[in-house]
Amino acid sequence: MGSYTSEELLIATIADMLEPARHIAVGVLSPIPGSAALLARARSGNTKKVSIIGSMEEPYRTDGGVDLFDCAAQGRIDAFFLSGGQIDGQANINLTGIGDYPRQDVRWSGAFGSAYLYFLVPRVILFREEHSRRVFVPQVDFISAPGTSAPNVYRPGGPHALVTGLCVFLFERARGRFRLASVHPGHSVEEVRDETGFDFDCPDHVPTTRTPDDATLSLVRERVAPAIASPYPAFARRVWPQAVA
Amino acid sequence: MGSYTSEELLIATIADMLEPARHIAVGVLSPIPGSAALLARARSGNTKKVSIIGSMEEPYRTDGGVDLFDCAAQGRIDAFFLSGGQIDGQANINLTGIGDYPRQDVRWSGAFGSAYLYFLVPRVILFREEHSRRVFVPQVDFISAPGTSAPNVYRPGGPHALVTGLCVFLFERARGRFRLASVHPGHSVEEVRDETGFDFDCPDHVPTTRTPDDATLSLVRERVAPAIASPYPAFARRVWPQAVA
Amino acid sequence: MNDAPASLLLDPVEALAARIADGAKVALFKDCGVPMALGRALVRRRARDLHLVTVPTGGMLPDLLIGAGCVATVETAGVTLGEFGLAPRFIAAVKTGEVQIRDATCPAIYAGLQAAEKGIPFMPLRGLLGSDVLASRADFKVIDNPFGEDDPIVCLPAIRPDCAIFHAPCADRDGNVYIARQAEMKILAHAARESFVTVERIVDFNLLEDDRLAPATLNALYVSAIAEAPGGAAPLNLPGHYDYDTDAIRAYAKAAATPEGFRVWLAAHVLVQTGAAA
Amino acid sequence: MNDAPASLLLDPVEALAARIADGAKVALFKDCGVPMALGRALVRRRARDLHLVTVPTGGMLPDLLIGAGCVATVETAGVTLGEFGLAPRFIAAVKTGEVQIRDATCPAIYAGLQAAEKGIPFMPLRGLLGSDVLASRADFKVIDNPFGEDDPIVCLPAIRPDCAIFHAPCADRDGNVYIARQAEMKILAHAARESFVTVERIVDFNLLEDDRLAPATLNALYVSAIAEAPGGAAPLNLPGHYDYDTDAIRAYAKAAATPEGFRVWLAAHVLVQTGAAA
Repeated sequence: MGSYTSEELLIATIADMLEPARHIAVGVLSPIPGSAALLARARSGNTKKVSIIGSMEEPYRTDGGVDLFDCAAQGRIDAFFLSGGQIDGQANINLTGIGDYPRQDVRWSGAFGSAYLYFLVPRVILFREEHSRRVFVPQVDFISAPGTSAPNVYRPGGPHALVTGLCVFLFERARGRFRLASVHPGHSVEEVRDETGFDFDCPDHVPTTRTPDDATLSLVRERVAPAIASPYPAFARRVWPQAVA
Repeated sequence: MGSYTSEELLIATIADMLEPARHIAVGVLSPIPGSAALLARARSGNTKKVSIIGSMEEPYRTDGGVDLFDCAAQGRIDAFFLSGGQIDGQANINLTGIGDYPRQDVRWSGAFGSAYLYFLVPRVILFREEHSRRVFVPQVDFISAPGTSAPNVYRPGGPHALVTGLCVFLFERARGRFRLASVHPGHSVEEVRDETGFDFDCPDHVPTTRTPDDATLSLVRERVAPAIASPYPAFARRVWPQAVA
Repeated sequence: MNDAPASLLLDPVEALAARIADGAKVALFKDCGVPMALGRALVRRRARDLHLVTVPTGGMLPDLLIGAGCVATVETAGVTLGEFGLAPRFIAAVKTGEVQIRDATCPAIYAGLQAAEKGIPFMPLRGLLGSDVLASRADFKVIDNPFGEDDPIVCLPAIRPDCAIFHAPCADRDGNVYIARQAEMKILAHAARESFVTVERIVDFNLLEDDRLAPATLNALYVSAIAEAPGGAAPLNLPGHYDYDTDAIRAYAKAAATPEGFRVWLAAHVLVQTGAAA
Repeated sequence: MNDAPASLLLDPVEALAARIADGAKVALFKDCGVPMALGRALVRRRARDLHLVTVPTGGMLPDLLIGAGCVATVETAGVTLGEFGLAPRFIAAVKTGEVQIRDATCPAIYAGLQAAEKGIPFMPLRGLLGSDVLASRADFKVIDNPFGEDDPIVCLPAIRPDCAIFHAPCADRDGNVYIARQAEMKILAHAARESFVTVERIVDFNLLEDDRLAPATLNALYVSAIAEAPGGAAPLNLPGHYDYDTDAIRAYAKAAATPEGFRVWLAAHVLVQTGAAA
């Protein structure tokens, strides 16, 4: 097996989770999830549809935000990605800020489409490369979008997994908790425990995250790299300097 | 003053009522109201906007029904026209049918946009050329759209007048009744009474409907006739055989 | 997508009609282009119990489908042949109760579809209060505007058709459909679970890659199947392509005035079908 | 209409800025084209107490207006400079309380505007329940879906801006504006009482008479005034016309990180204005 970068591992890991999705939407500032969506599409023989918010390129561009949000509510989007300045063990995400609202000590951008797509897209994958107690907290300061809802709340969607620079958690909706599913090569369960501020379920044996095989790496470098370079030129140049020279 | 046709009288009479309107919308199958709107526009130096539902011609075409209905709700349409298979003294209109609903003895097309535009467009002019007790009834069999509403109902719009082949009624919203405003030349108040099934207010002296002056007739024949021929070719050929030959 | 499933482009129009199940809730767009060829194919396949939603009104197509016995329910703001008179088979079927009528207004039909488009259970709408249209619709509800005081407002349930059918100028091989100035076709296609579309022709380039055509193009995401059907809106019009065949519509209006006349017309114009007029 | 009021086409962009009153609720479209030239003119005319509605999010323009002291309230799903980092003047003003923040989500902003577009007092929307965004918005209300059972749903009040401002590729002399693929500009223009538009250029034919351009054209009915402002979205992009000036945006992001840096930047790039960069 060839060598791979940490980005390629994450891309391949997320792409595996997108297998059942027919239509994958990707938000702004998401080069790794975007690459994963493109990889999943390439693997499907391009039968999957990938919509990249803000893309100006066919076939990835959308008819705009209203169309995309409506599309999700119609049940026509199967997978989406969210992140957070803070994420807690109930999969609540905070994109807003830290401290007493509204004059917070730390203020971020805002909730964007989170407290909507998180409810409506069946498979939402949380992605945050930085794995630290600063990010993964016992309880978020501000719930931009909740991870779980009361049974009477209309919510066909929700969190499927949390992918970080260290590991993969799967979210168990019935229990409302994360379960450690795999740890990336070169990292350990102890490291994950040390760097995670929230409590999570952990089986006795935690496998190592599957590493990308040669076929995957070829697809990533030959098909995904040039395609993701259009919305994310700086990212593509950094990760695949040869492929997108 | 030159001679004029009954259509020209009606067109001029309705056009006078459109004086304050900046944007006039015209529904389907409305050649006389449509001509009146075009006359009002021509008189305004073309500063009024006229939207003709279903027209394929600039400047009269709309962006479609949704846009037009939204436009009315935004308060951007000042005048519209409605008719009815039955119209009663409270300005209720029936576009649906006669007899026990739903298996009625007489069935017409349906309510179209009536129970919406009648509420939202400030100046709705009812127009029905046939003036008979068959049409102008004490009480409509089916209220496709009511002429008046309770004070708590959101209703910036409503009936302004009823123009027929015999006369002009103005509607007094506070009283919820029609008042006879003028009788067309060659007809009488008695004839109006005989042919009207509903009760209406009638002043001691009822003026004769103002007849179109030469300037109006010139505008109608030179400007309106060719323009209305596009949506209503048969009407235009019948009324102005020379002008639209 | 240079890789739409090969099954997207179906030929002939019969194949589309076969995908519209008996009992389906079928939305028909009023404005150009009315899918007359597909409607005739539905009659030939003896479709039954359709729930028609006219968007927002209808004419010859719902009248034809009702007369041919394909329809159980019609949800409409009005059915008429316009300058050719009332819609005779619609009126006859409503009067006998052969079809169930669900009267609405034009904006109510649009609002129901827009609620489905937005995935919300209902949409509020002004008007309707005090009308017998509202009184006849047990599924319309009046609530107090939560942002007002003593301000009743009608809420309309979402209308989610099983399918929308319409005729358009062209489509590409990826399944994108050019809808020209008929922006409301997007509402219809978004609201419906599936869209079946006939087009004048298939073009060999991707419509979405042309910046001038893209704004008036329906994304293939919403399109289940397409059939090429030149003249597919005739005898109605398709702007920029062909005008109304007024003689043919007048002949229909006259024939359809009686059940017997309609049967003869149907046999001559629909059931015995030549290729050219499909 | 070959007869639009002569006052519709205003020149220069200062004349547009003069029509936007202090305290106005101003909607800013996020996607191309962001009316940067008009925004700079607002700063120069010392606009005050604006209530910005970002549609649905915002970047350099609201950050600039906030930093220049033009803004009292910002209603937004998020303000960010994207790949150039957080929006420094926005963040500073929210933290001190200098501007009142009304946090929303993207679809909530759109839904509020669509309610205004449709003239309805509110629009229901899924999501939001259980979030602190909802908890922070006393003007959002939760009702029981009248068509469901024990189905809470959020209702959002209509957002009716006093004006929408945006930059577009071109307009005609009748006041119609070509908005290309930015269909949501129509929602914005319909929802707002008035729209003030800057364009790259004025064309000499009626856009609505071109069947290919008409579907992507905003009718003059919704447009109060237009100014020709070539490069009016710079240093942001206008697709098909010019790309982002990344050096200029990066320089802004760096300068705006401190109040002093922002003041210097403002003096150099906005207050001392040369014709070309207006």
